[in-house]
Amino acid sequence: MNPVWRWFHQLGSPPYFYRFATRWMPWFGISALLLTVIGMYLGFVEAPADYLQGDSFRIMYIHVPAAWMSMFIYGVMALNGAIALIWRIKLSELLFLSCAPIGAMFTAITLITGMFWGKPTWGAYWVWDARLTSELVLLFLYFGVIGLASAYDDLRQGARAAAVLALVGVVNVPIIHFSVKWWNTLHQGETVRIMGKSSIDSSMLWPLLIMALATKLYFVFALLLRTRSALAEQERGKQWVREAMVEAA
Amino acid sequence: MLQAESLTCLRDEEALFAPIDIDLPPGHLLVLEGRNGAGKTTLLRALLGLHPLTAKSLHFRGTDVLRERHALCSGALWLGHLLALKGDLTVRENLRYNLAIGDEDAAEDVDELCANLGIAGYEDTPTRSLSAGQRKRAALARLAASRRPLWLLDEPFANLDGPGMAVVERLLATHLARGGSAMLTSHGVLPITLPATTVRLEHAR
Amino acid sequence: MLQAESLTCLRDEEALFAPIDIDLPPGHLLVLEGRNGAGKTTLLRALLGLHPLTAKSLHFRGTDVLRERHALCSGALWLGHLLALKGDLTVRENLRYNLAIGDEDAAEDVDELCANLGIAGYEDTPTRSLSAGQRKRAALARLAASRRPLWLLDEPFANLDGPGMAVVERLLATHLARGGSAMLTSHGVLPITLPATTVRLEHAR
Amino acid sequence: MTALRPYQALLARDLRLAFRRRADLLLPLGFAVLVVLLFGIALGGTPERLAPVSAPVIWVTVLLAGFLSLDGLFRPDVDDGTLDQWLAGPTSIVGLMYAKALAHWLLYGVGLTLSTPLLAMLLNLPVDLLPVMLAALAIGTLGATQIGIIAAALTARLRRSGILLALIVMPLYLPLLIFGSGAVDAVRLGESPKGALLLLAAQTVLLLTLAPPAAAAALRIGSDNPP
Amino acid sequence: MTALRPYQALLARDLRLAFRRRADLLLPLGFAVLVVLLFGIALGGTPERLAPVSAPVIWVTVLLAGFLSLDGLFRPDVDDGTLDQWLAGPTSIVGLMYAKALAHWLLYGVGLTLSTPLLAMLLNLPVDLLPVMLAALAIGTLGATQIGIIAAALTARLRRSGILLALIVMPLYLPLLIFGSGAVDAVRLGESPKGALLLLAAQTVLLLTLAPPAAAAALRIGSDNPP
Ligand code: HEM
Ligand SMILES: Nc1ncnc2c1ncn2[C@@H]1O[C@H](COP(=O)(O)OP(=O)(O)OP(=O)(O)O)[C@@H](O)[C@H]1O
Ligand SMILES: Nc1ncnc2c1ncn2[C@@H]1O[C@H](COP(=O)(O)OP(=O)(O)OP(=O)(O)O)[C@@H](O)[C@H]1O
Ligand SMILES: [Mg+2]
Ligand SMILES: [Mg+2]
Repeated sequence: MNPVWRWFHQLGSPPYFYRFATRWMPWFGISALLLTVIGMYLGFVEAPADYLQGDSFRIMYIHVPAAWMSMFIYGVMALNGAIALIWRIKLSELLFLSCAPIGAMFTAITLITGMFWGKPTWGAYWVWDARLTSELVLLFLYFGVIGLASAYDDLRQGARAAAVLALVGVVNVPIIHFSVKWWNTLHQGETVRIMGKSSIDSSMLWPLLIMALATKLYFVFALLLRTRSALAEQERGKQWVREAMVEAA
Repeated sequence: MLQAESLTCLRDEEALFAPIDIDLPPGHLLVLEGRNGAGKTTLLRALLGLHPLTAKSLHFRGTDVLRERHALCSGALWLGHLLALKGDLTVRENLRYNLAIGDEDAAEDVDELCANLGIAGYEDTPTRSLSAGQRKRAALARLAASRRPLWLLDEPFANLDGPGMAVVERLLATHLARGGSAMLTSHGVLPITLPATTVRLEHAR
Repeated sequence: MLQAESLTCLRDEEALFAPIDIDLPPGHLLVLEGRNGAGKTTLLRALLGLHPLTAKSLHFRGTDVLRERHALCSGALWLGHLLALKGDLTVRENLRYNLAIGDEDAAEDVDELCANLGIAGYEDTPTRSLSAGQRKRAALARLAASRRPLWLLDEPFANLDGPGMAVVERLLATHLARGGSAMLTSHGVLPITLPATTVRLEHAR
Repeated sequence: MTALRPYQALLARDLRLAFRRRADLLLPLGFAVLVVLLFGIALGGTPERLAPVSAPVIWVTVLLAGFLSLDGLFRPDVDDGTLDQWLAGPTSIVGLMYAKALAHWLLYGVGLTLSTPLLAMLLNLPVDLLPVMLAALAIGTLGATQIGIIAAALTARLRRSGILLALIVMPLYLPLLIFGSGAVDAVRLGESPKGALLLLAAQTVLLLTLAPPAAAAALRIGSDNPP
Repeated sequence: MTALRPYQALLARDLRLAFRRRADLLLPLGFAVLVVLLFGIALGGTPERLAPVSAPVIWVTVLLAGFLSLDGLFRPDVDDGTLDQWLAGPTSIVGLMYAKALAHWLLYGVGLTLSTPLLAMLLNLPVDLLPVMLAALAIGTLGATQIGIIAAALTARLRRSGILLALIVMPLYLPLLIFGSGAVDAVRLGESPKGALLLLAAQTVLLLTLAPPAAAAALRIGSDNPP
């Protein structure tokens, strides 16, 4: 077997994943924290004030990375959902379930920071513009996934039911991203580009990219943390969990 | 018809009863026994893929059911605690629908089926307005039309009166004579005289 | 306890069965017989006012039930085909609620009731996750706590296994010995040995 | 207070059934936010366009969310034989109806009223209208519960009654809606909302005395016991 | 066409069950009229105030009326054991889902679309907007049925799922609503509704291919048979 595949197969086994998560979790956590501190400092102290918006633009350093994460996590969640549905891998079910609350949190942060940013720029906390609405829909999709999963008595059945919903909801993600292009909206158009030139000054761009990396690392940290404890909870009767507990104590 | 080795059902990942072996040749009747909550209903459902089960081997007419979970679904007719009758529809409409959805012989005469089951005259009554025993008979009428080789019947005698039980016995006898097999659950003394093998479900430990 | 003359039930304004006479003194057991659809269930419901009935006279402990329809409701405990259990609540919660709403003795110990009925260990299981027979036992646990003089039981033995039937028999025996009476419907051979009068419901014409 | 024991038991059971699935308690709020969202987007969404219709939209949303819970009020009790047991038992059905109504209002009326500030924000309702809105909703939902309990009792034995239920309930909701939005409108126009609120309260009191007995009578229909 | 026999039988059964209570067929219309009336009254009722919001109100009303019917889509089949028989039988569940969806659309989508002129009249919708409204609704309700069938399948085995159902359905309805009212708005602004209608149709086609298999997979959850 190809070594990459073998690694994936190993990772799918609960004891291996548990050990993997225990070993790597702290690293992700610590580097996320460090990068956040650096990004915050650069963004909130070093970067120059915007000539139009003054200091309120600094909300961007939270708003934009959170917005990216809200969509990214949905993608990761849907992918795990698909794996859980097709191959019925227990670990993917747990990963899927662990994604939802983290994603919901980033979505909520996006909405809240956006609302506080909207008051000075648009004069209202909320407008029914396409991007804002589709982001709110994303929050409800996360809630739907969490609600549906917890409505089932059986954890695994709940996970699979929620996975169907998550997959159906995937269409919303491109809608969020392209909404500024498809409809003329109040919301900012595409500013940061991976290909081509970004329409933002690099002194403002760097802290943003650092924060984006920090949130990614935090996501991996939170995902490992949640999945690890869910795994221990689900397999609590098993031999390897007892061994791991003894080891930890 | 149905062979199983070390078969047991799982609830919350635990075996529900001590593993059993089943060997049910064509033309034979198997009775599942066990106290309330032993797992009889769960076993029938598990065979049809409605519950998880484990077994060393499980074969239905030569097909490995553990590999092809669907094999039993088209070869077995199952009647559970719930009768799957629509109260708003008449006996005739319910039967027609049940035969069509189960892909049974379309030519069957519903009046004859009802007469067989002793509910002649109720063909055009909504099943909501039937007594418990009459409703059971309406559900059992599917058996008389079925050409599927294996019958899985969960407490087929519950709610039936004496003549009703005799009707079910007659249906079973015809089915077995045709080379079909049946597996049924029942409590106490079996109210029929057909020869049968008994399998008892015992506590897992 | 219960006396009736020329009693019959009405469905669509027609008598369901030939009028019967009932004389059920305290301490006695009465078994209602009749084919499927004879009207047994309807009769029990009609006594409680859930269906129309006619009778020359109908008395419960001296009260004329035809005048005071409500008299039987506080003196009789009825268990029908439907068990009135909430699947989302545990056996304990269901029982507590049932005792309170029926204004039965509040002091009863639920654990003891469950042990009596052979479902010890399931007190804190939601009734949704019980087997058919276990659910029946949970419903029957009300009997063990009840101080009402008349029991009306519709097929109390359905779905129960041998030991379960024995439990019901014991409950009935205690109840009768205390001067209570009971009326029950059943099919085929009665699986108990208590002495009983039988009333058979026959076609109205 | 042993005389109250059966009614307490029913109240406790209904609350317990609701709390058994904790998520359900937040769901009416979720529904309300969603309907508001549908309207927000459908109406085009600029604050100027939304503000004048926000109070009525909130009222309709709250009534709809409460309405959706009605189907579950008696249907499960009919299906599992609980209702027959009530009718065949010694306990007063009117008393049971009061317990049912109280449980329903506690679960839906109170919860929805408390969630109004959020809905108001989403719809750009002027902040000074919020207090009168809250007062009107607290009274109005109590009345709406009573209407609901009659309608649910009338349709309890019918299959698929969802829309019939709507047909019965909506016209009865109208007076509540009129005085309820009336009170808010009054404040917007700088008048006193007292008159409208008093009329709303009077209706609710009337409903409180009439509805549970009416619901009890409705449940008895189809059974032979006189009410 | 014996291969289609099971699916025809299910379609016929669902239609027959609906027609058994003829009044039920008129009830969605009754509900829609009532919601429109509630809004009419809550919004104050002058034609000038109503006309601009009439199209969105009609859309929301139609979606709500369809939504209310979803709880009855699989619940009865779960309760009486019909669903278990499907899962234990030889017939393709995906095929059964197509039959279910078709029956639901015929009963609700078509009926509600045909009743739109009445709703439009009540809300003073400009007459020249009616044709595009009808076209958009006919397409949109077909899509909405598909969304509904997934959500109903996901919640079929849950108790008291009403509001969870709403939480699942409403966000998925939004794109339909956006393009649906978008088409009407386009005509009002003198533009061509073609783009919006095409996007609406594209969504519906996508849903038609995805939803029945997704619903079948959802129903299989809890059973051990792979989808
Ligand atoms: C509640 C209100 C808001 C919500 C829900 C929201 C949502 C989002 C989302 C989902 C994204 C990511 C889009 C993507 O990458 O495809 C985003 C990006 C962004 N948002 Fe907001 N936003 C809100 C308010 C605001 C406000 C008021 C501003 C400032 C005027 C703003 C400025 C930005 C910027 C500059 C980006 C980065 C755009 C890019 O590079 O693609 N947002 N927002
Ligand atoms: N809801 C109803 N509406 C109309 N007729 C009914 C209804 N329920 C039962 N019947 C009819 O009334 C008659 C008596 O029914 P009942 O349920 O009392 O019979 P039973 O003696 O209890 O039968 P079983 O042994 O099958 O339980 C039957 O012929 C039945 O068809
Ligand atoms: N839905 C469920 N969820 C969890 N556990 C269940 C569920 N249904 C049944 N059980 C449990 O599984 C066991 C077996 O139940 P099953 O219904 O198979 O018993 P049975 O042999 O058919 O009993 P009976 O004779 O009472 O019908 C029981 O102990 C029961 O408590
Ligand atoms: Mg069983
Ligand atoms: Mg009966």
